[in-house]
Amino acid sequence: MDFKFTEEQVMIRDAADAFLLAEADSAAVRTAMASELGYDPAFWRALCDQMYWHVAHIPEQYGGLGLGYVELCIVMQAMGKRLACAPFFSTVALAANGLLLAGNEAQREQWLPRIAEGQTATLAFHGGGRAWDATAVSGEFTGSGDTYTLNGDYCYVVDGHSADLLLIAARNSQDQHELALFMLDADTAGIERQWQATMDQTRKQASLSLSNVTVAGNARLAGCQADGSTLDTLLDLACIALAAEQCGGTDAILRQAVAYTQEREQFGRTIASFQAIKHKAADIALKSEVAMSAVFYAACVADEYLAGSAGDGELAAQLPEAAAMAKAYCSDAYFFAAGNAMQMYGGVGFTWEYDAHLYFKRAKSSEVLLGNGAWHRERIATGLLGPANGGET
Amino acid sequence: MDFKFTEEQVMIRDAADAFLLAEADSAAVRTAMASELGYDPAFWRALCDQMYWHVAHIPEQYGGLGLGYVELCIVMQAMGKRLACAPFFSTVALAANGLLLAGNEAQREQWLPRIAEGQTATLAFHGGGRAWDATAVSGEFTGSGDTYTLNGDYCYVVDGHSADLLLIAARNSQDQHELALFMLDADTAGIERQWQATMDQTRKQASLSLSNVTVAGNARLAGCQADGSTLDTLLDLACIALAAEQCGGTDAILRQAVAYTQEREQFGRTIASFQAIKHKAADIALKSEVAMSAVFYAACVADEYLAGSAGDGELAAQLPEAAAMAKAYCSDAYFFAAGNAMQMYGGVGFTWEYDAHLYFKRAKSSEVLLGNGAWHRERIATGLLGPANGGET
Amino acid sequence: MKLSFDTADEQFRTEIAGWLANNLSGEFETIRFRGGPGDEHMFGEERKRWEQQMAQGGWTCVGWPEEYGGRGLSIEQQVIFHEEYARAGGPGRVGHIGEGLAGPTIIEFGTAEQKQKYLPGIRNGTELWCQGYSEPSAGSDLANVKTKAEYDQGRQAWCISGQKVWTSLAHESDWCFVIARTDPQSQRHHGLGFFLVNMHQPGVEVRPITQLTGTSEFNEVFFDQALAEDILGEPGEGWKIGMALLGFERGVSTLGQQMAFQNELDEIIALARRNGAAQEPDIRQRISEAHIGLRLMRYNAMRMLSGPADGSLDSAALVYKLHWASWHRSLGKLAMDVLGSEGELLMEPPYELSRLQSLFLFTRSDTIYGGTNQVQRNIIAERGLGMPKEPRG
Amino acid sequence: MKLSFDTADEQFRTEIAGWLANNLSGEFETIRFRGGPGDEHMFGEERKRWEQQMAQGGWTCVGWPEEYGGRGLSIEQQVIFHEEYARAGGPGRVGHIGEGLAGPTIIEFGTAEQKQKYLPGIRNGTELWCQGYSEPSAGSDLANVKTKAEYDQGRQAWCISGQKVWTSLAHESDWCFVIARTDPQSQRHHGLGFFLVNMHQPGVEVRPITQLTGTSEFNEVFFDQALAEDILGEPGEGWKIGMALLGFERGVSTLGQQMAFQNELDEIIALARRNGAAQEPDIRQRISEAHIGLRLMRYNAMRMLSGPADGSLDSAALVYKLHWASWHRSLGKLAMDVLGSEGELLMEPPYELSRLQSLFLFTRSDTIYGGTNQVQRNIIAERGLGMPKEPRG
Repeated sequence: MDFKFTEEQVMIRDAADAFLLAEADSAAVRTAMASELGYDPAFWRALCDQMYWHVAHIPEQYGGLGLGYVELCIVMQAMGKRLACAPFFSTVALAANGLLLAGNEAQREQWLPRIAEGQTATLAFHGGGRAWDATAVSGEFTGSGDTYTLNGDYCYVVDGHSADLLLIAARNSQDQHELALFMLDADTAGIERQWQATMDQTRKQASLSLSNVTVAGNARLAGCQADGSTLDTLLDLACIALAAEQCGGTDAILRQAVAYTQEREQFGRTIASFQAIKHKAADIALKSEVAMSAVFYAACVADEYLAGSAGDGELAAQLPEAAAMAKAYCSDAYFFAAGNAMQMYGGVGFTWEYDAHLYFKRAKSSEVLLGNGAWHRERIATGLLGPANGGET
Repeated sequence: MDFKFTEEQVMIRDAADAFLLAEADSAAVRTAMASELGYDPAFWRALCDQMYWHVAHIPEQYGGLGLGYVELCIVMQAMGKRLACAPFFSTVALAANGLLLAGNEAQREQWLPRIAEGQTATLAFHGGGRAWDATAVSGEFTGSGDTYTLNGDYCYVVDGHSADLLLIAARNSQDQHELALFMLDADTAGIERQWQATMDQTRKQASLSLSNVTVAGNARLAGCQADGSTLDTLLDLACIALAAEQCGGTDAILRQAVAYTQEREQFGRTIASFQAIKHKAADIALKSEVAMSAVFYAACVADEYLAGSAGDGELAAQLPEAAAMAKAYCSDAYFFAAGNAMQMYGGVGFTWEYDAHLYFKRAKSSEVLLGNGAWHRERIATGLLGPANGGET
Repeated sequence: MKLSFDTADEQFRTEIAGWLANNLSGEFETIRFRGGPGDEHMFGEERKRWEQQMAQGGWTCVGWPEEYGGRGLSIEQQVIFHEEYARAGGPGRVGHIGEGLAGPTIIEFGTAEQKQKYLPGIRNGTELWCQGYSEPSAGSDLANVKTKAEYDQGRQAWCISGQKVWTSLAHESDWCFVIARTDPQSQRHHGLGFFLVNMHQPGVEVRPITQLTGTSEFNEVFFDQALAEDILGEPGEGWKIGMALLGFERGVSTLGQQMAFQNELDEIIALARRNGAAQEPDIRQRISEAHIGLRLMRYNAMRMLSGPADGSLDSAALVYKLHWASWHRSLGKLAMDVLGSEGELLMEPPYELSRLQSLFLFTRSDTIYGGTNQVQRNIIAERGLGMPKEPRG
Repeated sequence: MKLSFDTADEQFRTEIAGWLANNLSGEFETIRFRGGPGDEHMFGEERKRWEQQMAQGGWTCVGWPEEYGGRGLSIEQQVIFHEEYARAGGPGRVGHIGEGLAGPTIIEFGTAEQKQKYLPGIRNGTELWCQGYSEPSAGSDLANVKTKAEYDQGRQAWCISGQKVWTSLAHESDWCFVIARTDPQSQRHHGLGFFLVNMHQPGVEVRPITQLTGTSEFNEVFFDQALAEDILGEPGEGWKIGMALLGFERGVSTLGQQMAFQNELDEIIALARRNGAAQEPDIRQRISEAHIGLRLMRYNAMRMLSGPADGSLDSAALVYKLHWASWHRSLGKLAMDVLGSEGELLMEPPYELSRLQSLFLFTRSDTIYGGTNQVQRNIIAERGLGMPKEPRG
C-alpha cells in the first residue's frame, strides 16, 4: 500500500501542467471552442508528437508507451484544469479502451497503430433517453460471419463529427439481447454525421445516422460480450477518465476563484477576508481533495483490471463500484465548485469575458455525460439494497 | 385580501405569549416532560379555564368560542415557541376536529361539551408502516347498526395513554375499502393502553390494543366517508395545526440561539459577529418567515373549509395542497433551524442543561409525525405530475 | 386575515384581462412572454411601441396618484394588474425603471417643475429610463461611489464623470438617474448627489457587457463631463434619495415576477411529463419543492404587501430577495436536470439557447445582482436579527 | 500508486485477527462493539481489564518504538491493526489518550526520567490518561487558557487552579495532561506550560456533563491548587507541545474509526432492507451517498498516511475532521430517517436509546468538539488556501 504518486508520476503531472499552461491558455481554448471542429489540429499534433499522451496507456506492441491508467488519469486531470480542447477523451478513453477490452489481437493490431499515428476516434452507442449504460443502445445490426449491416441513429457522440474512426455499438435486429461493437472508418458509406452545437463549447458532440452501413466480418470486435457487459465496462473506464478531468476542473476553478477574491476589494477589504467567501472555498477544497482520492483509487482499480485478465483480483472486481463512486462524486463536486466559484466572482463571474462560465458549463456537461450523480448512486444502491421496486426494474 | 393579523388576533397572540412565558418556562417543561402523564394537570386546567384555548375554534352551540382556524394556529404557534406540554394538539386538532368533520349534530352535542369541560381526547388510526394517511389504518370493526366491535393494534397515538376520549379509525373486516371513525370513552372494556417512552419527551405517545371492544351504534361518526377521505381531511387539518407549532418552534430557537451568540465570546469577539454564524441565522430567518406564510395561508384555507359546507369555495378546495405545503415546509424548516441552532450554540448546545436539544428533538418528532417533508412533497408531485411509476402505486 | 379578493377586485381583474386579450395581439403577438430577465435585450422597438399602447389604454403607472396621470389603484388591484399582465404573457416592460423607480422618486423628492418635466414622458411611455447605481469597483458595496459630479460654472450645471455598470436597457433609454459624488473630500454615503442625466449627449457612452448566455442584457455606461439636466434634492442628499428609491423596488410588481416564474415552472412540468423525467423520484421531489417555494413566495409577498399589523413586515420584506433569487437559481438547475442530456444541445449555432437553457445560465446572476446572497444574509442578520455589523477593512 | 497490501502485511492481518477472535470472548464478549463515541461512559471496569489483556498480548502501543515497549509497526501494519480491531468489534479503548496522545508527546518532549516513569503504565494498560485542553470560555479558541499554574515554593512543585471541560474518561483516569498559564501577565499562546497531573488528589474534582443523550461521556474537571507531578518541557513551551500533541491525533487510528462507521452503516442498511425504507428513492440515494462518502474517507486517509510525495498531504489532512464530522452527522440523520416513525420510540423509559438513536443525537457533537466545522473551514481556507485570517475583536 502506497497511495501517492511515484516520482515518475509527479514528473508526468508537472510536464503536463507545463505543456498545457503554454499550449492551452484561455485564448487558445476560446479560439478552439468557437470552431466547429472544436480543437486546434496543431495542438493535437503537439499532444501526440511531443507528449505521446494519446498512447500513454496503450501497450508497447501496438505503438504505445505501456503506462497505466493512473498516468492516463494524471493527463486527464491536467487537461481538465485548463479546459483543453482536443479529441483526447473520445480517442483514448472511449475508442482505444474499447479496442483494449474487446478487440482480438488482429483487431488491436489493425486499429491501435492508427490511433498511435494520430488518427482520432470515438464511440457511438446512445440512442436517446435518460439511461447511460448498455440499455441505451438502440442501433441495430443484421448479418453474421463475413459481413454485417448497421442501421440506426446515435446521439451525444463526443467528437463524432470529426473522428477518423468510429466504434459503434448495436443490437442484433433479430435478438435484442445480443449486443456487439464494430470498429470502422468514419467515411464508410452510409454514415451521416451532424455536429450539434452545445452549451459547453469546449467539448463537441455530434449525432450520427447509419443507413445500411455494410462492414466486413472482422469489424465486429471479437471479445465483446453479447450481454452488454463489455460496453458497460468500457463506460466504467470512461467514467474514471472523465472523473479525473472533473477533478482537475474542480481544483482549477477553486484556485482561480480564490486568487480573484484575494484581489477584489469590497467594503474596504479583500473579499477573500469574508468568512462567507472563505467557507465556500473551504467546502470546495474538501470536495476537491475527496475527488482526488476517488479518482486515483478508481484509477488504481482500472490499472489492475486492465493488467490482469479481466475480472481477476480483489481490487479489479471493484471496477463498477469504483467508477460509479468516482463519477458520482466528481460530477457533483465539480458542479458545486464551479457554481460556488461563480458566486465568489460576483458580477464578473457571469460575464463572457471571465473564464468562470467556461468551467461552469463544462462542469454541467461532464456531469450529464455518462450519467449524473443520481444515476451512479442508484447503481451503487442496487448493489447495497437490491433493485428498486422490489426487483421489477 | 388582507393577509395580516387583525387587531383581535394580535391580542390573542400577545396574550398567548404572555401566558406561556409565565406558565410554561423551561423548568415547567422539564418537569412535565419527565412524567409519564407528560403534562401538569394544573397547567391544562389553566389553559382551559383561563384561556379557553381548548374550545377556541369550537362553535358556540357546543360550548366553544367560535373562533377560526387562524386563531387556533396562533395558539399552536405560541405553544410551539415554548415547547409547552399539554394534550392540546391531540384533543383539539385531532379529536375535536374529527367531531367537527364527521360527527352529526347529536354526536357533536354528545362529545364536544365534554371536551369543553376539560376532558382530553385523541385519535388512534395508525397500524404501523411508513405511510401517514388513511392507508395506514389496519384496525378493524365488525357489526353494523346498533352495535360494533373493534379489534386491532394502534401505534403513535399522541397522548393515547392519558386521553379521556378516543377517536378510533377502523376498517370493515368484511370490506377493507370501508373505513369508519368511532368515538368512545377511553375506559371502555377491551382497550389496553401502553405509554411508549419517546426521544422527544415533550409530546407523549402510546400504543393501544383493542380486543373485542363493543360500542353502541351511535359511536360510529355519521359523517365519515367510507373511502377514507374524511380521515385524510382530518389529518390535513391536523398537519396545519402541527405546522403552526413547528413555525413557532423555528422562530423561538432562532431567537434563543441568536441571543446566545450575542453573549458568547471567542477569539475576542462575540460569535454573533462571525459571518458564518450570521449567515446561518439569516438562513433560518428566511425559512422562519416563509414558514409563517405557509402556516397562515393554510389556516385561512382551513377556515374557509370549516366555515362552508365541505368542499365549497375556491380557497377551500386547496386544503390538501395547503396542508401538504405547510407540513412539508415547516417540518424541514424546524429541523434546519434546530440543527443549525445547536451548531451556533457550540459545546453547550448538546448538553442536557441547555434547551437547544429539546427543540432539536421536538423538531425531529414533529417532522415525522403525520408524515415528513418528502412524504408531503410526493403528495404534491402526484397532483402536478401524476402518480409515480405510471400509476401503478 | 383574509386571502380572497372581493367582488369589485374580481371585476377589475376581468377588465384588465380583457384589455390585455384585445391588445396583446396582432403586431404584439410576437413579443408575448418575451423581454423578461435573460431576454431583456430583445425586441426593443416593439416593446417601446407596446409601452405606448399601454399608456393609451391608461395601463402605465397604475399605482401612481391620479394627479400625476396614474390610476391610484389599491394594493389589491395592483396585485391583480401585475398578475394578469404576467399571466397574459405581457412582455418585459421597457418602462419599468421609470414607472417603478424614477417616477416614484421624483414624485417624492422632486420640485413641481421637475414633476412637470419628467412624469408625463414616463406616464405616456415616450421616455425611457435606466439606472446608474453600481460601479465596477463597488459591486454590492453601493456606497463606494467614485463617479464625480462637478458644478460647471460655465455651463451652469452639474457635470458627471465616471463609470456605472450593470445598467440594463441603457441603449434604449432617454434618461438615467445617477448617484455621483458632489463633495470630492467625502467618503462612502456622505457627499453624494442624485442626478437626472439625458442619455442623448456626447459625454455618455454605452458599452454592452456580454454575459455567459452570449447575450447582453447589461451595459457599462461611461460619463465624460456629461451634463446633468437636474439634481433631485440637494447635494449631499443622494444617499437618502437612493435608499428611498431602492425601497420602491420591492413592491407589488414582485407578484408579476412570480407569474413569470410560474410560466417557467409550468414549462418544466410539461417537459418532465413529456420526456419521462416526471417518473424520476429526485425530479418529482424537486418539482414539488419548486412548486411549494413559489406558492409560498406568493403568500410571503402578500404578507409584505398587507402591511405591518402582524409586526413582521420588515422581516418578510428583508428575506424577499434572498428567497426569490435562491429559488430561481434552483429552478434553473432543475430545468437542466429535467432536460437531461438534451439540455446540452443548443437551438442553433453558434449559441442560440432555448428558454430553459437561458434560464439555467441567467439565473446564476440572480444571486449576485441587486445585492449578492451574501450581502442579503448580512442584511437579514444585521437589520432583522440585530447581529453585529461586519468589520470594515 | 499502489493500493493493495503485500503478503507480509496480509499475514500480519491474519495474526491480529486471530488473536482478537481468541481473546475478545468469554468475559469480554459483552463489550464487543461497546464504548465508542456516544457510549464512552459504559463498561469502564471491563474495558480496563481488556486494556490489560491487550497489553499482555503485546497489542497496546503498537506504533511506539520497541525501546518504549511498542511494536514499531509500519504504517501499513498499523492501518491493518486498527481495521481488524474495529472489524472484530473491539471496544472503545480506555487507554487511547495515553497511547495516542500523552505517550507520543512524552516520547518526544519528556526527559529520560519522565519516560521511565510514565510510559510503562500506558504500555501495560495499568495507568489511564485524560486530557485537560478546552476551557469553558474557550471552546474552539484553544489559546484562551485561563487555568493557572503557580510554582509553590513550599511544595516545590507547580500547582494548578482552574477548570477544564469536555474531558472524556476523566473519572476513569489516573493522569491528566493540563495546559496552564505559567506567566500570569501573558496572553493567548504565550506563557503556557504543559503539566502532568495525578487525578487522585484532593485538589481535583470531576463533574460529569449530561448530554442530550442523557448520558455523560464528557466531564468538567476542576483543579484547586492541584499538584502537578511534572512539567513537560519548559514553562512557556506549553503551546508548542500542545500543538505537537494535536498533530498526533490525526493518524492511523482514523482507519479504525472508519471501521466503526462501517458497522453503523451496515446496521442502517440491514434495517432499511428489513423495514422497507430501502425502497424509498430518497433513502436509496442517501445510503448510497453515505457508502461513497465512507469509502472515499478511507482513500483520503490512505493518501494522508502515504505521505507527501503527491504534494497534497497537508490539504488531505486539513480537510479530514470536517469530512468525517459532517459525514457522521449526516449518517445519524439518515439512521433516524430509515427508522421512520419507530425512531421516536425508546428502548426503555426513562431514556434508554438504541444504538442508532444514540448515533443520531451524539453525532450532533461531532461537528463541534475538537474544533467546530466553522473553525475547520477557517483552517482549510487560511492554511490550505492562503486566505486572510479572521480579524480579532
